[in-house]
Amino acid sequence: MAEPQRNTPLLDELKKGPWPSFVTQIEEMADAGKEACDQLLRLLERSYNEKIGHWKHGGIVGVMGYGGGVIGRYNDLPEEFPAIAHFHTMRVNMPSGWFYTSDALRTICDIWDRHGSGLTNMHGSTGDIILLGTTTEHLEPCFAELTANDFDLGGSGSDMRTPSCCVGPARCEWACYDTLALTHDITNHFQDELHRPAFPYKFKIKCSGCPNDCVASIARADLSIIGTWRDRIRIDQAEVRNYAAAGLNIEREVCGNCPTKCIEWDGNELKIDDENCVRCMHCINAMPKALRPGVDTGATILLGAKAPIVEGAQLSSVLVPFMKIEPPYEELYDLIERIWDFWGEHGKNRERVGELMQRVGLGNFLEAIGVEPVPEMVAYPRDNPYIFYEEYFVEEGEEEEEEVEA
Amino acid sequence: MAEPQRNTPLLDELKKGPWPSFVTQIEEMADAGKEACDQLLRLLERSYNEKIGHWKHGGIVGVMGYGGGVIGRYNDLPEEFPAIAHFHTMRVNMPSGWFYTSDALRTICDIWDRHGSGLTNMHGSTGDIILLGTTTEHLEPCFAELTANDFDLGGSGSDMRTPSCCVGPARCEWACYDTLALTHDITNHFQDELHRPAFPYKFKIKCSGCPNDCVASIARADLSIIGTWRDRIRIDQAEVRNYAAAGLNIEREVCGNCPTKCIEWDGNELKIDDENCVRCMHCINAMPKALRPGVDTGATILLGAKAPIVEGAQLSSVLVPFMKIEPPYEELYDLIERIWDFWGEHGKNRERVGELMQRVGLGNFLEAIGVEPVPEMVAYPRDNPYIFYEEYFVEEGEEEEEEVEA
Amino acid sequence: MSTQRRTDIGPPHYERFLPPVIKANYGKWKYHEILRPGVMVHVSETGDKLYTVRAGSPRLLSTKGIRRFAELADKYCDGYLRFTSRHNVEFLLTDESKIEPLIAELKAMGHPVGGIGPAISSIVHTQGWVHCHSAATDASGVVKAVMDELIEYFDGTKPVPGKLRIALACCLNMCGAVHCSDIAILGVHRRPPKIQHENLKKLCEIPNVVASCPTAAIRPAEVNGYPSVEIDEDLCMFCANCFSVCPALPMADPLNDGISIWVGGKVSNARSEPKFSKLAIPFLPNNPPRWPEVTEAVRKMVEVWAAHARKYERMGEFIDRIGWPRFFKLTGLEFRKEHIDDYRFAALSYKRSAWLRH
Amino acid sequence: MSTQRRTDIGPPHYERFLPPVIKANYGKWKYHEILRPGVMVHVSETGDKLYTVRAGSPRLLSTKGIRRFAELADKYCDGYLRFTSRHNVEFLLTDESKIEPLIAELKAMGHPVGGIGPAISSIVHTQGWVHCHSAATDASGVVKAVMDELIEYFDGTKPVPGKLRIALACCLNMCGAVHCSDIAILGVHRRPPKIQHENLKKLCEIPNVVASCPTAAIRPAEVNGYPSVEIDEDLCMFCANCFSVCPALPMADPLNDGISIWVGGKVSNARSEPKFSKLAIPFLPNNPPRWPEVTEAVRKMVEVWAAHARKYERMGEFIDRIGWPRFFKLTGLEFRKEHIDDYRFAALSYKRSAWLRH
Ligand code: SRM
Ligand code: SRM
Ligand code: SRM
Ligand code: SRM
Ligand code: SF4
Ligand code: SF4
Ligand code: SF4
Ligand code: SF4
Ligand code: SF4
Ligand code: SF4
Ligand code: SF4
Ligand code: SF4
Repeated sequence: MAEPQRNTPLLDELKKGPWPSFVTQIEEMADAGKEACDQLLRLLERSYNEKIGHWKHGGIVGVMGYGGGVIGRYNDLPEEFPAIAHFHTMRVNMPSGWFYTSDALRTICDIWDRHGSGLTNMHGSTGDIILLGTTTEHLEPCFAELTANDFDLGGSGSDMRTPSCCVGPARCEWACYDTLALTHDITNHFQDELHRPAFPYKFKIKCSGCPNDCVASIARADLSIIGTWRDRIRIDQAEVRNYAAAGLNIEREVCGNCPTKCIEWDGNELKIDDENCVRCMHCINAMPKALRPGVDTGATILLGAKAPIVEGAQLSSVLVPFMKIEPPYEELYDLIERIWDFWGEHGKNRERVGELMQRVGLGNFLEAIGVEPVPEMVAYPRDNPYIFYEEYFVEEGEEEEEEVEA
Repeated sequence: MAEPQRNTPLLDELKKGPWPSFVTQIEEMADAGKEACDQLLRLLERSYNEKIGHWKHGGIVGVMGYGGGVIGRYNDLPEEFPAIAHFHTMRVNMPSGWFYTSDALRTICDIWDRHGSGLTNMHGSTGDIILLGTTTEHLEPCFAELTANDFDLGGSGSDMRTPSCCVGPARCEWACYDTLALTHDITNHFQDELHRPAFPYKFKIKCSGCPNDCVASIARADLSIIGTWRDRIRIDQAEVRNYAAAGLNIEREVCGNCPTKCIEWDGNELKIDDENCVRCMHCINAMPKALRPGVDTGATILLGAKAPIVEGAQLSSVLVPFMKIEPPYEELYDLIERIWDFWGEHGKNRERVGELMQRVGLGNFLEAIGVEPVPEMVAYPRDNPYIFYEEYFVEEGEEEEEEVEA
Repeated sequence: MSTQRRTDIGPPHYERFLPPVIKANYGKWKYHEILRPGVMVHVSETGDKLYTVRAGSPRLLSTKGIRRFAELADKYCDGYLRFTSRHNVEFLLTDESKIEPLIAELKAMGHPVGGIGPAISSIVHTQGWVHCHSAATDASGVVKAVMDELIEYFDGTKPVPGKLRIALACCLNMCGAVHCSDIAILGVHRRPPKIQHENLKKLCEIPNVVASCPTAAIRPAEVNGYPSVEIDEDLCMFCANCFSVCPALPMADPLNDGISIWVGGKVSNARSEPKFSKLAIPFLPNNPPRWPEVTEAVRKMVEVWAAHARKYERMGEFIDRIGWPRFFKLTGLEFRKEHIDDYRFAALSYKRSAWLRH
Repeated sequence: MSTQRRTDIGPPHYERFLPPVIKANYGKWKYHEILRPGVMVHVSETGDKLYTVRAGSPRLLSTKGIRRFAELADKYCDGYLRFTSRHNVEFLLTDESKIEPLIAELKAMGHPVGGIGPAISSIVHTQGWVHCHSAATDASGVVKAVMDELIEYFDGTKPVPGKLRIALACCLNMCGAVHCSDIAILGVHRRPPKIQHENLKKLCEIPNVVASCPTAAIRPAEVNGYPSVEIDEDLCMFCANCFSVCPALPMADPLNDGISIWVGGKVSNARSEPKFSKLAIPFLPNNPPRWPEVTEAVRKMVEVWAAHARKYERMGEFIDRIGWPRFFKLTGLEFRKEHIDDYRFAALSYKRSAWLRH
């Protein structure tokens, strides 16, 4: 080894302890000869000493014809750490539900061993397979090998980001629509929007099969598609009694936690006033063997979640209280396109769709995308009297026309 | 009668029906010869026909040495309605709790028959005795007669408005401090602030003896003084059992409505976890014979309520979670003065103190008036990361000093 | 007569007006009971009792009307009476046997007795066309019409689950403090101010006028060679703040003024925290003398509440339990764009969860 | 090798990766049971069963690490595995008897098994000093330190009342989506950007830079004869949005960067609606490699929650029940000016009622 001895006492501390260590992961690649990993460790040790990062703003790098999918990254000490002078990440679109075979994983590993640092994130917090650290000249060949093996890049920049979904009907008894199928279909339907940034800013879609929202769509997706049902919760009374017999305090722990107090348990029978059930999932979660969502299922469509930059964090809010989610998903795609059209035209640079909705007001936004207002869209109607009544009457004889659009 | 016959068919409609009629009240004064009342009826009939009011902005009228207490009012058809060309109101400061003797009322009536329309509001919604309608030249003599009989004017304009209070210890078993005494004392202590507008805008004080808030102080007073207690709710278990025996469903209607679910009823004994009681009053309201507030009583001081103009309506928010309210009320008056000082200096014209508090931020506001922040002041801590950390460190050797005030 | 001008004497001391039973039991009250609609007794630790009879008042009282109250007080309770924070009048008796005759006389005079306990009390309200320059509707007239409609909920003929507080304000200044009422009746202007350029130059300071507009709809402009203002009508939300500072910008307009209805506010801390009223109906026409659209709308809401709410449940608590969509359905109200907030805190009023009744 | 460049093919179809038991029972699952920490079974309407074993992962995985998972999958479940939305790895078994040996092997490799049901799962997190230019702290290092501290809540050794979700983001961009987590660890800058005037003129467009600042702290200015910007430091709240659009305004600063802690957020609709996390601790120093102040603070909060919360109660639900003042008391946290909101919706966070515990 001509290289200076790796000396990372601070990082070494993080190899100890019960939780699996990322340092160990980097180290084994370094030890296997990945120079980039060796230098990454040393750079990181330096950050640990100095309490500051050493990465600079990324430039525009990518693969031909795509505007996203690669995050350019350069360190600010390229002389000292030349092997990671470039250290770009590639975002590879994961399969719906993050299912893999061992072979598929090994294929990715083989490609990445050839073309990058051998480091990954499984997965990024948007859901992509993150291939962590390569140089500009490897991007195109790596991409070619990925596509040859049926993998494609995900989103970055001002595009539709890689949609993601919960495990859904593949393993969950509560999935109210096929989250995997929808996610796969959306991703393919909007390949152009995914790969060629043309929006005012990023646009994320996440699909959860039920209101438990296991992909955090209401907090982290511009468009949140959350499964729900319109009919009655299915009850297996015998199983309810089994839960009671097994020691569950149904009165306190199930009924007592129902937000609308619409469940009653008389010690023998469980009654649900489904008209008042808000589909929170709690009773079902508590007694999965006894209760199930109804059979007239679909999803609630919500819009606008995002992190705080710059107008403050938002949760998505209800846009369509209930929609059937079945191929070819026309109603949904049509809605998405109307949203994009309006946002594309009126969104400011780096303005998320939720911020636009707030800026123009939900009422105007609905009008613009052609959706009728319904009370389900609000937690409560306005409490301030500052109503923009849009028309007023004028006397005959006044200059203006009879009914003026103000 | 040389006057044209009064012809008020629309108003006449409002003499019918079970609720006592204001039209009847005006009419009897008109019939008794009060020309102003006759013309008022005719003007009002005209408004009912035309669906528009006929009053103009008031000019500055008042009594000598006072800046408030009189609302100037003129109609826009003075030729046609000369008797109410001027139609000013005088706001007379009511006694605490709106208690009267028949003699006191007759004294006011005598004065007002001599000097005004004979119409009143008992009371205005701030609480004053409203003497409704007189001319400029009557103001001073009317005032002289009022003061000769120990009545004084209340507030109007940018001053401390007439403080008001609930019936309190005079007739209510729940009063946690003497609302009448405090209100009387405040009013007298701050006579100058009441009579000589020198604030950025109006400032209202309302005193409720307990959290039922029977003068709506939390919604309608810049300073809301709401009685409460620090110790335990007093329980008479025998009376609780009496309520149960009389048919009250204590479990459902009392315990079930407790917001923190801190009451339990086992059919024999009522237990309250006072540590978790938020002093909402519900259980006490439901069983007044059995439950009473504790004995270590005082008040919560809240600040900032107002109607919507112009930054939106506000409810008062907690400034002092608990304060003993006992003469000479030094702690309270000191606090009020510090608030006024800061508001006087930094409030913009027509900016209520609650708006100022919002504009500078509650944290800065507290600092300015010298009150320590406590978690009781917030419903929840901030949920956005935009913290103005006020200081930062600089390296030795940088130009700036070691710890800079940013 | 003194030549010394008396000022700053403050109100007369309330103690002068307290009946002896109150003086003797001040701060010693132990509990109260509602004996019948409009009548309650407070019992002291000393065993003393104070009977209160509450009667409705039009609030706008003539001196004749007040004198009548004074006479009744003399006759039944040694001259002691009070008014409430909702403008009702209360007679303070110690002799239980006088309650019935007093009630009979009050009723004969046209003053219904009621409003105590679970009931609809009087409407807190404002001046309207009787006195204010700002009014978009009348106050006393609407109140009279609505109370006529709801009288049975005041006098106890029809039982209700809890208290219901109605307030009326004739313009957005909201002197009736309608912003926290179970039902609020609010006069609204709906046409931007008509600029009286001639008056404006005489009466108003243009920078103040421009500054007064919260939406920056008002800009300085030259009109007919004089400095004046112009208004971007698209930006106007009819707050009338400009009119408050400048009489040359009148808002009142017979064709466009009217009434909006708000529901679900409360002030007390009982069971739930105080809350603002929310928009139920954006606009109903001014239809004097009886405002049938308004009385009808209020009655309908009261009926829905009276029929469906649980014991103690205030209007807002009831709606919180059943959800706004259901409230709109039950009352037959139409949900429109106007219901969706678009002011400062609008974003927090959007439905930010999947909690829905389907 | 094809000469035709393949693009826009999208991800491989997920069906290729589903184990046969899933294909056969897709959409037919009936219920599930948690068998032991980190192990659950899903039972189909057909009677088929699918066993899931969930193991912790550092998320930052080398290809070697991934290959090890692949081998385990081959050995125990025909090569089928998945990752979760919180970066855990899940092995999908049909043969119940293989569960124990798999767990044993996972543990031997240093991958704890757990995180299912009422438990603390892995920390959703971000890049930190490993890759991002924006970081105010490291990500993986803090996560490792915290999870080492909390391991017993992951692997079921210590029981907890419900789910507890921790997230970390290394700057206010919040890629870890910490804004709705039971406990959120958030890197913060606390020094206004240091302007690199030389670079700025080369790299940044001044109007964009000025426009990027939400508080209008940035103004155009001439510096040494060149156009540049100046910053009113009093107005800076350290959002770094200016840095996002202009590399010449670095925020990172060893003396002032560090970590803030937020609590009580959630995403699910269960029992209570989704909520944002609220500020618990405005600042803790960056103290690598083990951030003891941070791990200690998180542990303390977890302990208070574990000891006092009721079954199912998420952190935020627990705090809502006991009240923030009590939460501050129980955790020994100090309440400071920084906790009081002063951003857009601040007014609604003030305590607007008399509901207080005394
Ligand atoms: C890689 C990833 C973090 C991770 O380690 O998992 C990431 C990394 C970056 N994010 Fe992110 N974000 C990642 C998921 C998120 C999420 C979570 C999510 O998608 O569920 C969010 C919050 C949700 C949201 O979109 O609001 C998120 C909110 C942001 C923001 C703030 C956006 C906002 O509107 O508030 C920025 C700032 C920006 O766009 O300029 C940002 C910007 C960035 C940049 C590109 C830095 C920048 O300013 O240019 C980071 C590149 C880091 C690097 O060097 O690799 N990232 N970012 C995640 C993407 C991986 C993937 O594709 O799977
Ligand atoms: C007389 C009274 C209504 C009534 O019929 O009872 C009244 C009448 C007026 N109010 Fe008021 N306010 C009256 C209680 C209130 C209340 C209720 C209260 O005090 O509890 C409020 C809501 C609480 C508050 O203060 O925010 C109230 C909020 C306003 C406002 C809006 C203030 C705001 O900050 O939003 C204005 C507008 C202004 O000040 O320019 C206002 C302005 C007015 C003016 C002076 C009109 C004006 O713009 O100059 C009205 C004069 C009417 C007239 O011709 O007599 N009045 N005003 C009430 C006073 C009687 C009394 O002294 O007892
Ligand atoms: C006389 C009066 C105080 C005064 O100084 O004038 C008063 C007196 C009493 N109130 Fe009140 N309240 C009075 C206005 C209010 C107000 C203010 C208002 O309406 O503008 C409120 C707040 C209303 C709101 O939340 O919007 C108010 C909320 C209460 C409550 C809480 C009710 C609730 O369930 O939310 C109680 C407790 C109860 O009734 O069980 C209460 C209870 C009482 C008791 C029982 C107190 C007592 O033990 O003596 C008194 C008689 C009961 C009654 O009227 O039903 N009082 N009370 C006011 C009578 C007004 C009227 O003529 O109708
Ligand atoms: C595997 C996974 C979905 C996926 O596609 O990857 C998943 C799977 C399940 N979730 Fe989840 N949830 C998963 C992330 C989430 C998330 C998202 C997150 O944590 O970022 C949430 C929202 C968290 C929040 O509110 O902040 C989530 C909120 C729930 C809830 C509601 C819990 C609550 O009380 O608030 C349930 C119901 C329950 O556990 O009783 C649930 C229940 C379930 C069930 C029982 C559903 C089922 O019947 O199969 C699954 C296993 C339970 C478990 O992990 O305890 N899942 N679940 C995710 C596993 C993450 C992990 O590795 O720990
Ligand atoms: S969101 Fe619902 S359907 Fe999807 S995995 Fe979670 S619990 Fe199952
Ligand atoms: S799903 Fe939620 S709201 Fe519906 S009955 Fe169950 S606990 Fe109640
Ligand atoms: S506020 Fe409380 S003390 Fe005052 S009258 Fe009402 S119930 Fe009694
Ligand atoms: S006062 Fe309210 S919070 Fe306290 S015990 Fe009674 S009902 Fe519960
Ligand atoms: S609400 Fe408006 S119109 Fe009515 S009295 Fe008050 S200021 Fe005048
Ligand atoms: S009414 Fe209000 S919004 Fe309209 S112009 Fe006047 S001040 Fe502006
Ligand atoms: S949170 Fe900030 S520092 Fe961390 S990865 Fe995202 S953008 Fe980079
Ligand atoms: S960090 Fe944010 S607030 Fe500070 S100057 Fe930059 S953009 Fe403005």
